[in-house]
Amino acid sequence: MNLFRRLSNSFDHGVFPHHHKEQTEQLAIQRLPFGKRFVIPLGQHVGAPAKPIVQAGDAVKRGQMIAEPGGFVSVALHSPVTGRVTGVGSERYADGTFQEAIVIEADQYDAQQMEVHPIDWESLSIEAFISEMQKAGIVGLGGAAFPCHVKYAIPDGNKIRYLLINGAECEPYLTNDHRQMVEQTEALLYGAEIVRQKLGAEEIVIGVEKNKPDAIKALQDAIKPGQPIRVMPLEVKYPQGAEKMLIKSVFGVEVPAGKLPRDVEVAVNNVGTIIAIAEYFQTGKPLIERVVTVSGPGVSYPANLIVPLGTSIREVLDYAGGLTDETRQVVLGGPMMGDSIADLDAPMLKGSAGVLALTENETGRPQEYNCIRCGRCVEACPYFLNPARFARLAKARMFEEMAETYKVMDCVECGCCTYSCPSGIPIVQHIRTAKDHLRSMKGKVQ
Amino acid sequence: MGDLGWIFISTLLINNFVLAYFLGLCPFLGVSNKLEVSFRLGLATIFVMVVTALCAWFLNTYVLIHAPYLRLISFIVVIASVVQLIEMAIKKTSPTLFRALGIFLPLITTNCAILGLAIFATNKGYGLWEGLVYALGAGMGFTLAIVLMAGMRQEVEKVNAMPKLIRGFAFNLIISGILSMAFMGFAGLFSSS
Amino acid sequence: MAKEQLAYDEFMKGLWRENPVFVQVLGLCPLLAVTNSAINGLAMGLASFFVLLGSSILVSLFKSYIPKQVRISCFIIIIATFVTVVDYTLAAALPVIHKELGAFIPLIVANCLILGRMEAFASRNTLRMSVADAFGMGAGFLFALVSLGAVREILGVGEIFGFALFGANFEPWVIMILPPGGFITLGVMLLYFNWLEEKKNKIDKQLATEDGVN
Amino acid sequence: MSEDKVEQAAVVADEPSPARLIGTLAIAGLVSGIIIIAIYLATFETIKENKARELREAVFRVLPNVSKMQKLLLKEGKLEVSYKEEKGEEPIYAGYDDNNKFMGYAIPSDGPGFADTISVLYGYRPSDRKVIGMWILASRETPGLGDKIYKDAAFVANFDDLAIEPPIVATKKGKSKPNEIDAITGATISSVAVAKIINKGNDYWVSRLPEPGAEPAYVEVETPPEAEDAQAQ
Amino acid sequence: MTQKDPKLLIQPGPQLRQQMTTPVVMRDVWYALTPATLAGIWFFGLGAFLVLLACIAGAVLVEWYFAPEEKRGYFLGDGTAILTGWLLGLTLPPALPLWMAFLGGVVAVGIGKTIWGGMGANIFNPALVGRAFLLATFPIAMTTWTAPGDFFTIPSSLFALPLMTGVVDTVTQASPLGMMKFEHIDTPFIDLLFGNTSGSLGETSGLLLILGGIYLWWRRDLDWRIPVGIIGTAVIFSLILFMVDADRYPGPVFTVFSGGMLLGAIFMATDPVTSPLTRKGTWIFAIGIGLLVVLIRVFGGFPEGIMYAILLMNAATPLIDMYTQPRVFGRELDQNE
Repeated sequence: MNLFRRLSNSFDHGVFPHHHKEQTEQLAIQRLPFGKRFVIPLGQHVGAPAKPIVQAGDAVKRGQMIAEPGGFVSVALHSPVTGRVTGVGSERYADGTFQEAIVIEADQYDAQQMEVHPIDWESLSIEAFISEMQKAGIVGLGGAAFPCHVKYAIPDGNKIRYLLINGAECEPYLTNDHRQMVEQTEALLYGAEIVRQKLGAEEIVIGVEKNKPDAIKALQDAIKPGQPIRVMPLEVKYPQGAEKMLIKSVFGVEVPAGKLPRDVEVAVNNVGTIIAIAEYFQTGKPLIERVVTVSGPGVSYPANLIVPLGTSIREVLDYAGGLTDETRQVVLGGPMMGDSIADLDAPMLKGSAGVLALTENETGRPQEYNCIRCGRCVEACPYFLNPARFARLAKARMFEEMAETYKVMDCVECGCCTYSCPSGIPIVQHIRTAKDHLRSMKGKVQ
Repeated sequence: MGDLGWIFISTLLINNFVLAYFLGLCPFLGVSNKLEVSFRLGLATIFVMVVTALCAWFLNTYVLIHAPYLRLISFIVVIASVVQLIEMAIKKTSPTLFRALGIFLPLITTNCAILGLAIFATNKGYGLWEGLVYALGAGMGFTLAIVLMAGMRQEVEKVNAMPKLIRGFAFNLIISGILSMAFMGFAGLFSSS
Repeated sequence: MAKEQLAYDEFMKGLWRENPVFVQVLGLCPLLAVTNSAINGLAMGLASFFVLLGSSILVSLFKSYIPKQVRISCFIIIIATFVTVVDYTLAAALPVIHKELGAFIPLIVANCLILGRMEAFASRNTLRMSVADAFGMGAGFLFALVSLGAVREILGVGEIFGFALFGANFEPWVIMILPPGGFITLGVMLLYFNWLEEKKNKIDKQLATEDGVN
Repeated sequence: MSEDKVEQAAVVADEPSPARLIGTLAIAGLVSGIIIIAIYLATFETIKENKARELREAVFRVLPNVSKMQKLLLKEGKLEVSYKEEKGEEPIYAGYDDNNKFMGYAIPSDGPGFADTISVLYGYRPSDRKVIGMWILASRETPGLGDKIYKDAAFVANFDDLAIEPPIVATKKGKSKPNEIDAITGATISSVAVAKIINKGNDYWVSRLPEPGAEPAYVEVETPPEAEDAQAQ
Repeated sequence: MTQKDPKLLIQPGPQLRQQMTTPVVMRDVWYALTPATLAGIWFFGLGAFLVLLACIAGAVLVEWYFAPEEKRGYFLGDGTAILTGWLLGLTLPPALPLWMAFLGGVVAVGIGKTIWGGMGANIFNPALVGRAFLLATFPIAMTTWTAPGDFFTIPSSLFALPLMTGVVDTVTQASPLGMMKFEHIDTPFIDLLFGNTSGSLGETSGLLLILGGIYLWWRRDLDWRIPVGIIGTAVIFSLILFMVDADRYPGPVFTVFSGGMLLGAIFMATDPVTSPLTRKGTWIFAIGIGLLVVLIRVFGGFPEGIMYAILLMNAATPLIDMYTQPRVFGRELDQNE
């Protein structure tokens, strides 16, 4: 069994949802026209929220820093447009909650052009490089929005041998990474080289699922002989793009629980992130826009769009032809780990890889039946956890046992279990309940 | 199958003390909610049963032959005292063993499975070795039954789906009934070959 | 009069409200092992009844002379004596039944019901109350044994106390006489008692709210 | 479990003198001993008679036309008449008719059955090497099925005239040879078990029995008064 | 201005679900059982069909009666009660009185499932609980096998009054297992393959049962490890015995194709509710069943052991599950491996 896995370059378990990428995988990336109103939440990345450095009424230029990092694990924010700050206050977020945000009204008469200021990265020390990254506001664009510079701040004693570039894009529907690999191959390789040299890595590996042959080919064609880069085609399987799964698939190494990729001498970055880094050093453009896939059966004209951050989801959807009548649900991110959107006027964030409009067909939930212990979730869980047991224990509110015996805290909520459950049990929700409870208990003890 | 072998298989599976003779039901129904505890109780029971078999053989051979009317009372008194003595000895010599078995020993002594073992072994006219094998089979049969039971009860309590009405003894009895039914499959084992 | 009432209460408590088997679930070993017919249940019930009554009387008479430390040992000796008496009497008077009940007569000693009553009641109450309690508990145990034995005999053999009920073509439910049948029948009977209890509680609650008491 | 609690409680309470404790137990033991011995003595005879009658009934059942019996024990390879209980004895019984003529042996044997050990007593006539009767002393075979080995008259009748050589076989196809018995439908295991138990008894006893004709004679010592009762039955 | 779009649904992720649902799984099992069932009815006549219906009626009635009122449709909708009754029916002799079959259905669902808290909560396979109960209760009726006969002849024993014995008036014949065990008579392989032998009404046709199993495997409703493990173990074990003494012990082919082996291995042991969750646990479970079957068949008192073997391993399943927890990703093998 393990031998087969080894040969097929993949991790154990996982699920095989239909990838649904055919709608957008051949569509070139387009630029979304600038809208009028931009909302930039201060806490859209992992870590401390940024601190605003502008006030209502201030005029801002496109790319100008409008908020500085609120700590080490935090990044700067920049204005996506030239315009005027209309306020700093509470704004609704995609999940329905309110968060502090800077609101900018675009200047309708500005051409929204930016001057090009290449940055000489070769002379930068690693510390300077890291602070540049923080200043540029670059976070992981795969969905988690984890500040990049934190990843690169390697403590003494750790060494990075491999830079692993995540082009797996295992979430169904999403094709933004795919298109970027095809269209921005040069930028990708350039950015990868920057990061490799700065981290002192020996080799760059780009992991790409086999359902993107054109991306694999484009990359292979672009790699010059002698460059320390190789492309690794991977089995099409969810969650191939999860950091630890990708490492397992590519290197056959398991990252120990509670440890980070750097503990196995690997740094992992998303394709989009690397391209953003490349663009920053080539042109001086901080992270103010990203490529977003707008897709799903509820969208009239699916597309891959460059979206200025802070644009409302409604504008993105309108550009793609608006929602059809059958649409039941709009999801920000991929359909497996993304969240339902409560408010279409919420802004696009750094971590929003896709906007998906789903119909009854995709979102309909089977009626919930009792667990029949079929074991599909156990077979699906890439972390070898026992989701069936979690659901059972969570219902009986035996949270401690879940943590102690069954290691519920190791769960990354990839959703494989809920996806595979024929009885329609929302296992991930049960797990989240348990984790929340355990965290609050832990807080109380401390 | 030798005689000793058959005695062992018979008490372990076919004539399981709990599931076929209803002996030791108090701990079987009362203590079987935790697997760990059940297992240790089972081990302690095996131990006490073997000691009991020794005592019973000794009494039968040297004492009761002269005074059969003292059978019941001497079984109770002697077994209880010997177990008490052993408990003290274990406490002194092996604290680890004592922690594992200790608290169960006095509990088990008053258990009807122990007395039943002594009486049945006497009624069947078993000698020393037969008695010991009989005790081992009975103890292991008890352990097997209580461990299976505890596993099932733990699982069932997790599901938490049972109607409230049925929880507790009624339910445990019905599970025991099904388990006993399953053990009927062993009936006739090795008797025909 | 008040005393009469109390004693009667103790009796009814044992027979029904705190029935040793159906409510307290005590003394299961002899209960299940011998109840494959009503007559065996009756014999076992009477034997236990006698032991319980005799030990209760003795214990409650001598309770002030027995030091606490050796209480349990004394109780066991007393009980074992009565059991031996019953054992020999049955063997002499009713050899057939004695053979049927077999090793389970001596096992009355290990019946937690009897030791439990000594400890919990007889050693703390007057002779009169102890007798009432022993009567109640003994009757309750007897009642449980006979009813369980009757159910198992009716279904398992188609007879009750040896009288055929259903005619020649009756298909006996063999399982009822086998161990699993004992477990399941008792389980179902306990279920029935739980159900009665629940129903009664519901009615009590209703009455209480209607009366405005409590 | 309640005992445990009590014991703990007892430890806490203040201690009366050890002499008093031992004294109390001794008195209790003494009284109990007296009662037990009294009841033992009172019932001893009856119980003994009950047992003897039971045995006699069983022996008469497996040996037709027998009215007297005596216990035989194997001592140094020789069968001897015995009257008292001996330790570790493995007795067989000899049956005689009214004229004290030897009629056959009643041999007890046991072995594994379907549920538990089956104890069998069977009658054996050494003159023509035949089993002439069988009775189950104790068994826990399934009611309604396995218990047919003693409840089913037709099955029991199998053993009224049964050759022991070659060893007895239980068959389902109908008895065709003198050493075959008809197995009970649905209780084949129990039927086979009975056959095997008898074979086991024969294996042990047949070679140890004296030559036909040389059986121990009936010794008239003290005819139990119940012999007539049993005969009447 | 910022208002929730009323028609948009908010639900936690993952948003996608695979298409398989529990009722679909149950339906699949129905389809897989159909050929063997039809063969049983064809061989044993309409009476077999009536027995099957009585079982299903008993099972469904209990399920319906004890289901909470507001959930009745839902309880029945999952189709498990019908399946339980159906499976139970397939393990019964075709001439069993209908009232017994009905009682079996009642016990199967009542004691096998409802008291545990309904679907998914039971430890023992309900159909087998029903069968074990019937076998212990009516040992004679449950072991009276009739030979395959005329399609339209319905044995009169079927219509025995409740509580009364049914008199079997059709040709009775020992099952292949019984003949092997007690008389050492082998049954031709072809008969075992197509089911033209006496036996329980759904277990005789090995070929159709295997077809049903393959269908289920193809639909991914069935863990192939269980049947493969059971049959593999039984084959190896019986092969060893067969090589030791070919006259005394049945050969591996006979072991696999006789009695309820295939029905049990493919349809009963694989009941997900009562089998272990993990791969390793599944293997232990299957091998345990395989060993117990041969043990009981060859050395035990019953000709058939698959039912007891499965029930016993069902009882051990919680323990197996507990001790075969998969090693969590990225954690050292700290325990149980």
